[in-house]
Amino acid sequence: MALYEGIALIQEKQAVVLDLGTDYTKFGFTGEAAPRCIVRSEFWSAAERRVRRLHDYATPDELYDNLVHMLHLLYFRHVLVNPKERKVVVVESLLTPTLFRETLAKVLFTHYEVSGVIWADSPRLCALTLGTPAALVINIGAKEAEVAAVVHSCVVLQALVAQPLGAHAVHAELARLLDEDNGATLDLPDDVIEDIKVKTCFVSPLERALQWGSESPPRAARSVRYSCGARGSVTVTGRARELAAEPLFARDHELASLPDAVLQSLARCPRDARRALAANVVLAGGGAALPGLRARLAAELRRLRAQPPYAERLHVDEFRFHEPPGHGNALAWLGGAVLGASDAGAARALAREQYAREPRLRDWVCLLDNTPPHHPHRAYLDI
Amino acid sequence: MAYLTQPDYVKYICSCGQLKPITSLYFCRHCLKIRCGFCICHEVDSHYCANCLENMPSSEARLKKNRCSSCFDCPSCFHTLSTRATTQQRQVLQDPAAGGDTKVESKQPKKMYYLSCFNCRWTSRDVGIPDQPVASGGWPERTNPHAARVNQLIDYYKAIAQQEKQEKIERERKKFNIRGKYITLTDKTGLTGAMARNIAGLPSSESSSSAIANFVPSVATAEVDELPEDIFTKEVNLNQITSMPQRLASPDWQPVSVSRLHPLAKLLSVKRSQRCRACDHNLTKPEYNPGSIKFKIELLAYYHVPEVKIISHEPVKPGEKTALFLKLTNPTGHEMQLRLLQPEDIPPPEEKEEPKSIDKSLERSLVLEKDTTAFKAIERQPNISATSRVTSPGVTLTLAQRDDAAEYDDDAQHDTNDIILWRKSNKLGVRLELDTSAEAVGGSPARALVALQYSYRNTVPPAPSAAACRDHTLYTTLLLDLGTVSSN
Amino acid sequence: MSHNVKILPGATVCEDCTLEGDITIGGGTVIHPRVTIIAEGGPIIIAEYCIIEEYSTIIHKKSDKQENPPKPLFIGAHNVFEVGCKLESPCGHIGESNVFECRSFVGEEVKIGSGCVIGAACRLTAPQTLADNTVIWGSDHHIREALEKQPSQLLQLDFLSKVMPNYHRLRKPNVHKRQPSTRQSTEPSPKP
Amino acid sequence: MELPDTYYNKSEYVETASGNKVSRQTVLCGSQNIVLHGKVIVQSDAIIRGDLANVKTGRFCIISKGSVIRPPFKKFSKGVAFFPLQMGDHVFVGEHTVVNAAVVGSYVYIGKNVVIGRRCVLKDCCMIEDNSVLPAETVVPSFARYSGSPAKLISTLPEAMPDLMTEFTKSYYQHFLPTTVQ
Repeated sequence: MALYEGIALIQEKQAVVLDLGTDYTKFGFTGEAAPRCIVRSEFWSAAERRVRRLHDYATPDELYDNLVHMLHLLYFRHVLVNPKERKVVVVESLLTPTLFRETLAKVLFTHYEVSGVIWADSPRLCALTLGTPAALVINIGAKEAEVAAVVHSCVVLQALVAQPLGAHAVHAELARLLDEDNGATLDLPDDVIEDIKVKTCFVSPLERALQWGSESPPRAARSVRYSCGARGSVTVTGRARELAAEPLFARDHELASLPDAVLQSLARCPRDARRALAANVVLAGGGAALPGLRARLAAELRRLRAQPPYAERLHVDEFRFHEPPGHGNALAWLGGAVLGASDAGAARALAREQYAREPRLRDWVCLLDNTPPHHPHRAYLDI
Repeated sequence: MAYLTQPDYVKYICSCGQLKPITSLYFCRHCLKIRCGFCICHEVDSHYCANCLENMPSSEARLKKNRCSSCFDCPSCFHTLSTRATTQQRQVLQDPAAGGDTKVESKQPKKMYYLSCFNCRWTSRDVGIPDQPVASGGWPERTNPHAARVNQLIDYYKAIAQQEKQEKIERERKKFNIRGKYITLTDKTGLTGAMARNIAGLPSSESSSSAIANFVPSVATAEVDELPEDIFTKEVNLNQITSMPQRLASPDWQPVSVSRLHPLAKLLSVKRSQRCRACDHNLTKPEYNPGSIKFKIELLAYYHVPEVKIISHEPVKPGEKTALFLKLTNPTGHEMQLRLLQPEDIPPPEEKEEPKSIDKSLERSLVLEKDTTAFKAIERQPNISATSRVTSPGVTLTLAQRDDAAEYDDDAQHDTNDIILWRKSNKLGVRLELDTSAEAVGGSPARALVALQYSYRNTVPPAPSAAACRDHTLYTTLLLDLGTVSSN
Repeated sequence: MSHNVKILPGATVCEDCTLEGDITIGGGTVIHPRVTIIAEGGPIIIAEYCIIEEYSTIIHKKSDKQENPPKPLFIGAHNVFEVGCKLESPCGHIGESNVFECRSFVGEEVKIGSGCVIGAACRLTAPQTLADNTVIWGSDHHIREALEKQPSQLLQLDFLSKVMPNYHRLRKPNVHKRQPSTRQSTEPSPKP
Repeated sequence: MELPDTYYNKSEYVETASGNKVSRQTVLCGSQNIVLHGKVIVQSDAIIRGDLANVKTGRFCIISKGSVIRPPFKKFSKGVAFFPLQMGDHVFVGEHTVVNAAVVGSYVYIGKNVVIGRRCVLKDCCMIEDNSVLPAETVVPSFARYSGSPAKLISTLPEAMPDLMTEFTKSYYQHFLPTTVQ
């Protein structure tokens, strides 16, 4: 083991950090403060003569092909290095499908012959960028919002809460509001919706949001004429601008809103860690970049904390928010870059030789990996 | 060229099972097999700027983060920026501090340069970047605002890892073999004992480095920035807010306002060389000069494998025999014997290979270990469902070698044959029969499978000890796209 | 072909053009070969120092709610119509110093200010008004506001009005009422 | 698929000694400044502006219907200069395309309805797809395939591009035949 680490120390090539998101892929080198590129997770398919999305796949072979093409694009068009004999830090969600992980491993090891892969989950990486012992990571991605508590670099697994409250939920609501306000089914493409969201939308403060639900709605913000090229133009009303992000905060009977997810996650954490976690909240993911989202979330958390079912269970008095050293959409990536640059990460890489011997990935849901060595059941697992 | 503007009517089956047109296939002269972009290994050969066509050595490219030092892209529309010159009275600049002896010089108009985009008319003046006195370079460089903090973090975690290692070595020396549950758990998750101790406020082990001692964790605040008050009343000017692509083009800054856009140093491009995974020989290797379109090595299927083109065909009807006209071309410099077969007639490839010499076999055994794991994983069964088959005429066709001078004699020879339509230097027009199965559904895509057996003369200078086996019989399978099956 | 075409002195108008209806071409303007200008819905007035390149089409369209007398289509000075662009307008006013890039199309209900750039192959069909210094480019019709007006093409006009008479049959100016004040020096001098 | 034959009216085209086939319905301005290097086809309604500056094409170029080949200009402090336009061998220019480039290399395919902006440089072996727009002063590197407006690199071309273009332009020339019926 010591010998192996010695070899790792004379690391000749700078490793790369890969974060294959649903919408955007972040790719760059370890030790740098920002990814070299943030590009849409799609590539030009010469055979089909169209742009293909990475996550559009029906079969494992299709996923394999997509990954091969995407990585080719990333390595040879954006980052311009040989993948061969170079380590990769893969930033992944804890809820990444097993098929995706395993196919990615296969592509990296057999197709691109990388020398090693460090698998790292995004909550821990986000926490790594803070350097605090505990952090409550709220990652708002394209599809899902994930709330995870990280205590001493360990994810509290039972406190992992994920809800389908990502950027796509906002896009869907915005599309609906636009259709309603323009009195027509606009059927705008995703990138136009995203552009409208980025340029015009914001999250209204709590008081105003409550007013919208009441009898007397507040005076809406200015509406905007958004021109979509040859299609003519669309009116983006103040209502649409303000309410597009409301689905993230809509509480139904299942209490499935974003603030609820945060509080539920806290409630499942060990009692002694809750206060520390609530005092170390960090928002990550591209979906968190909406203006006003942080303020609204803070206000909602402070309000709901005092209400049932959380009031008697939580006992947290204050929520504090971090200002992480990077943009939200690349925060997990940044954590990967930090991890890969410090030797601790390099030592934990799954080496190519090891994978060739036993093509199996560690996974937190697998009993083989999460049973402690002295646990009585361990004996049954070692075959 | 028709290959690029038309759908791929004729696809070859690569040795890895992918279906590709002949133009995107390679031919390894050492394995004598067809390869494609999917099953070969790509490598970065050289870096160059696609705009100024200057080469940049790889080490320099790495240093400059793969960006050209003289070319810039427009941050607004991503088109290349052009340098524009203006003349400026120097006097304007020098006036406040007009010295005695500088006055003579300052009278002359001075050329100043700024960057301008011909596509969207963005200029470096739009964002208040001062004009530069030199035509290239000198533009202000920016560093990531978080770079210092990120370096602190890296140093901190490095120091922890170092300390952890130290502890481990010491522990092993002291034969502390009692591995508690606590240690193993933290070990596995990357959290180190040292860090845990540090967090817990325990005195860290003797050699706590300064990086750890001086590290300050990020501080959270209760205040969060509220929305600006005027957001509800202010008119939105869409032209002042950046779009997502504009933000993501500079991942370090991701500016929200158009006034914060800065010129983007142009990303370099690479020339790639390609290598056969099975034998590690180069299949293509470009010349170093960025403007050159020549290759040092260029083993393309287009130059080694007979090319099949569809001239025309009768509509494909279920259960009927229809005519199919093909053009066969021999691209090699040697005469080629060609037979059309059924795909199942191809003999299975012989895996067994005679070791040619001791060191060769040694090398091969080393290589083999690799390619069985890597190459086999990439291989897959081709998806070939054909509605028709081409009836094999059972004759051997001879194609003359490629002769660049022959193209000037235009007269096509008319061989008397019911298969051969015409013959023109190394090209041959053939008439074949297509047998379509009766089950083919009208309107479904009509595809036909055909296998080729062809003779190939290897021109690689043989190894001195190897037996001079230069003529080979090779096989390949093709899938022809013949539109759709007619419904009647 | 209509004889209602008024060409002011200093204009360079190639003969290989289709000019129909009541058209006035200002001094210093250069019209390249194969240009089509049709004034069917009313007169077209092209001011000074415009460049109209090959295969450009400017049509003053007939419309149902035509006024009587029909309003002219006035095209301001220093406009550049690049190869293959098309301007369809029932009436109105085109400001000055605009650039209509190659193969662009400006439909009937588009009002254009000054200093605008209609990017190559952009098709503006929806009714809209372009503010001064608007730049439109790309298939998605990205819009931005330029810092300053587009630079004038006087230098190019100088060159063209000198060179083109050597190679092309030109239409003679037929109106002599107004004397261009500053550009006299650039009048093509008879070549030896 | 093989290229089908294209027929033209014999009386419409002039064939020169070097094998150039030029339609009479073209506008060749300043023809003394236009050099077509042999076996070049210039189809009807194409405009070549030799009056602005020299235009030179290599062998086996195809200038399709309605396209405009126009030397680009550049502004200097003292005036405007039109640059000569050079085109290599085996270049295809599609219908209704505007070429304002400074240099078009050899083995270049330009689709139809394309706009090539002023002073663009198209290196050898590149392809501009139909309906694309190259803004002024774009440099298109070898083996690049550009598409869109503004055009972007979408993929690379096969290494055999020189041979593909040679084969294409030659067979186009061979299949460009006068109608036999007069």
